[in-house]
Amino acid sequence: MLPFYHYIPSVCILLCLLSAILLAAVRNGRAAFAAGIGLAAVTAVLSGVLLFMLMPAEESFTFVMGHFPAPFGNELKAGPLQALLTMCFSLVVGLSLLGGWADLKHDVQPDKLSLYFVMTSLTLAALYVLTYTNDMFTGYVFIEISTLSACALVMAKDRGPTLVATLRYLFLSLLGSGLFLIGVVLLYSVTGHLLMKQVGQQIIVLRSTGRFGLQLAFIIGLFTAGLGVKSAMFPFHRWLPDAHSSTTTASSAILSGTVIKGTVILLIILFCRVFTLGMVNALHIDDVVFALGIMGMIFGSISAIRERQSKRMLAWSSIAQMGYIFTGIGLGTRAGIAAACFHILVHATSKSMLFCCVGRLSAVNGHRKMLKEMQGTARHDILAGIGFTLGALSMIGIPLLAGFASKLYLATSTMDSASKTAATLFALALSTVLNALYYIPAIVTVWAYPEDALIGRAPRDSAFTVSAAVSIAVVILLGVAYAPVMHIIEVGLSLL
Amino acid sequence: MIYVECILLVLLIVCAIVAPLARRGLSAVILYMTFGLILSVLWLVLESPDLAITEAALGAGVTGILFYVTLRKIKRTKDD
Amino acid sequence: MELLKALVEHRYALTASILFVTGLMNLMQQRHLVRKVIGLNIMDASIFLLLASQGYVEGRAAPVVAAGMAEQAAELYINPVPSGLVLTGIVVSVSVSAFSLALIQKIYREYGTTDIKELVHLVKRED
Amino acid sequence: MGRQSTPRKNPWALDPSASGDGRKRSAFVDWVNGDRILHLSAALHEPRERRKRPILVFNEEKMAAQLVQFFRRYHMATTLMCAVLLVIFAWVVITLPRFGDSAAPANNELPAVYLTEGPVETGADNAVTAMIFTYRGFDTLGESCVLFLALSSVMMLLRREDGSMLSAQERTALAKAAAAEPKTRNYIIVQMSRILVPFIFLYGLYVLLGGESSPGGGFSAGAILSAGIILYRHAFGSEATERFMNERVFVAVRTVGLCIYAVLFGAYILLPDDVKSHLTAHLIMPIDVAVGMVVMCTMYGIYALFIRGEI
Repeated sequence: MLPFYHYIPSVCILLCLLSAILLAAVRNGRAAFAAGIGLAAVTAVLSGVLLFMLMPAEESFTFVMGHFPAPFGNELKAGPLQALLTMCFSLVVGLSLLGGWADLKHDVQPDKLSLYFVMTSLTLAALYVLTYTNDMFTGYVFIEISTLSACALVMAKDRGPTLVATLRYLFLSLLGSGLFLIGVVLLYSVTGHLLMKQVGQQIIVLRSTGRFGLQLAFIIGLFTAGLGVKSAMFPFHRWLPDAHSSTTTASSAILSGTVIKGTVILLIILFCRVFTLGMVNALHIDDVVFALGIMGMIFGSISAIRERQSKRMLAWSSIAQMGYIFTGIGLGTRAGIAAACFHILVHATSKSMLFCCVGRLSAVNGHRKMLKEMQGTARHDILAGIGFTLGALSMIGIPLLAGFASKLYLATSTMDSASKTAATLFALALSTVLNALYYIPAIVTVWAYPEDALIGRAPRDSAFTVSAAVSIAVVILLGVAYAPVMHIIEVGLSLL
Repeated sequence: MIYVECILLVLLIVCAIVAPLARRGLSAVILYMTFGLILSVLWLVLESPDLAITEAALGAGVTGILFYVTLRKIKRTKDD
Repeated sequence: MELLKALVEHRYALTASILFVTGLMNLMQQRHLVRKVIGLNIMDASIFLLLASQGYVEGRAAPVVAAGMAEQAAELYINPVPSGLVLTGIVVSVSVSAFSLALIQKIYREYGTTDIKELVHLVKRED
Repeated sequence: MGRQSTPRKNPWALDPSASGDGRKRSAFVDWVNGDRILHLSAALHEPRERRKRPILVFNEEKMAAQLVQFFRRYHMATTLMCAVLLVIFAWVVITLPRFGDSAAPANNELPAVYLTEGPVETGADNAVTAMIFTYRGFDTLGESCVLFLALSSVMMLLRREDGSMLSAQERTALAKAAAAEPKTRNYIIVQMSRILVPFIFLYGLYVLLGGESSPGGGFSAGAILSAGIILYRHAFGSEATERFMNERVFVAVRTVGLCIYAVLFGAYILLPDDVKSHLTAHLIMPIDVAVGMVVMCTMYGIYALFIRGEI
């Protein structure tokens, strides 16, 4: 008999799938909302328990999905890092739903509201599987689930531009998953396995004999490009601003906060568990990722500066923040990847909070989108204003907030790789200035006195209040108590 | 046998190239269904009857119907 | 001659690569959305062809084990793994095309066109 | 840098004249001059003249030209990219193991175990069915969820609300469609369907139930059954179909099918090992039937939603 916490990952995944199946038969939107929040809360608590059980012994385990062990059946692999990430994802999904609930009622047709929560449950399931899976092909299937459910989340707001944005997102994502699938197929035909551990062992054998070198290089390229498309890596980022900004608040928060992270985590796991960092370094894939990350960082910020629409500005900022994560991965060292993982947590919490707060602020002024139309809105919802301010300051990297710690870690982790130190530090400094250039005016705008009386003031929104309060607490907590979190990440990475 | 295979493969490529280029939407769909059927014969050649049945029913059949219905819903097309 | 032999030996995989690029070209260059989806399906089918051809072994039969043959089954039947994976893949690709076709219908209802150029234009104007 | 190029234009300048001149500026300079913080003066209770913002005129011709330019460049770039990809891909593929080679890396102990032990352990002679439902059952659960997800999202897109919410245009289109429906019932189709539909259902059931021991299984059987229902509906109309396939039946079959699958699979992975080995031998048939139900419902449901926006 296994200890009870070995069952937690699979139970969470099954819970998400089952609740999605049952929610489709529910007609009442409010009940579905309660169920969606409940699911996020339960999975977050379960992941927390898992983290609590794994951390003292610094343990990781594999769980056999069914009766047949390793090379024959599916497997999950869980460790502290995965538990931490999934806990963060559940939390972010729950908080985004709470924070966007008022907008959801406004944007989604009432009889389709329960289907929306089907999509969030499946998104959560896909995120869990992408984090825990130890099998490449399962990864592919759940990448498709995350694509389709993310597209459904985008098009929940039933308007023309949103639909076109969804279509572009869909086609590009499908291209990405197609590239990933070719990678899996070639890897299978070269190694004869689908489970990551066995594939990794075969790759070591292949590298020692020197067979299939071309194929392996091509495969890593395909994985990087395929997963890069799905997580808005620099040259493939064009779908993101439209898709993330034209939809309803909760969708924007979930997509920016979690969905684009799921594939990055899969990429990190592939790099560490299957190909090993030494091989990635030898093939110079990390240099490519590094360059693209830096370019994304700067280009995203510059585009955000030019943007006049509030949510689109945040979406461009997401591209810049993904640039940080890819830069961390591109350093090609364990310290760099740890910094990237920390930034995943930071960005997930801060950006979802920012989106929720912007949704609330624009709701205060009659759902207007432009930044200049949000003048003075913070004075009507102080908590949303504080949340927006703190989120923005965290993205800039002010001490005591989450973003500062991740920038600090990114900067210190460059010391190991001498050739990239200067470039990283320069890019970090530049992008901090650029971030400040668009976030600070936005903060000033929302706190300034309104020029005209605001249109249609939204009623009190207690769900949002709860969400914003918790998010603020999390962001400050991450910024103050970053050392233990980083410790968990480092332990988790060594056990990956 | 190898010649049959090669002919089928060439036909497959021809269908794939011609299908999206066909001027009428309907012929594009029919060519796509032909593509699916050739593929399902190829699955038989590759000794995978499960795939052949599934491809014929799902890949060629149901997808073809869905394409056809969509085309009927989209009456005015640029190149029709 | 060597090259020709290599080409024939890898006929399935080569066809798959040509089909993949064809599908990709269509996905990226066609202006009509339904044709884009056809290109997408061709792309997926090419990957499945590549995968299934990896599992075939010359002179072996389909993996339905006859009674009493289980002992020497490994030498009699082809590799069932790719077939299973392709089965999964086909179903996924059908679902995906159903979704994209529904989206195209909805877009047509909204804008009255399925031409990507016109759509980009119309959306820009709306902004 | 841009900031230095416009000296003495402090972005937080409170001097209204600083922003009042009609010179043309780039968006950045505009921004630095306070375009996006235009409200600070108001914040300090200092009334100022409202500045004239450059109105963004939608210039149709210019944008069309830009688009044409973009598409031309895009065409060239993608063609080039595809050509490069083709060369690399072909090269990679040619150096793979030969087609039909029994010594290829893919033919290792994995298929050997599936083939020799599969029939004993799972009770299914068809190694593919055995593999997808037990050994790699999690993938297949995910696959059924993809189907369910596709159906749900098509529903989200195309399901009509009550007639009251429809626009006049849509209502006339629907009325037209309803009027057109009897016309499609032509004699040949009706007579052919009378003969064909029973056989299609029979064959679908055969493929469904024979999935353990012969080629086929839930996925193909579900597709065949749904094709039968689609043909029936095409020939005899939606009222006749609704006698056995209306929305309530549809939701029930889909939910029950998926739940059976998820619960069985949950039991299969969560129960202790000694129960598992008993369960494995009896798992395939119920899961196969559940998958058949799900696929049938999904495919028919998507068709019905495509045709009429309801089930």
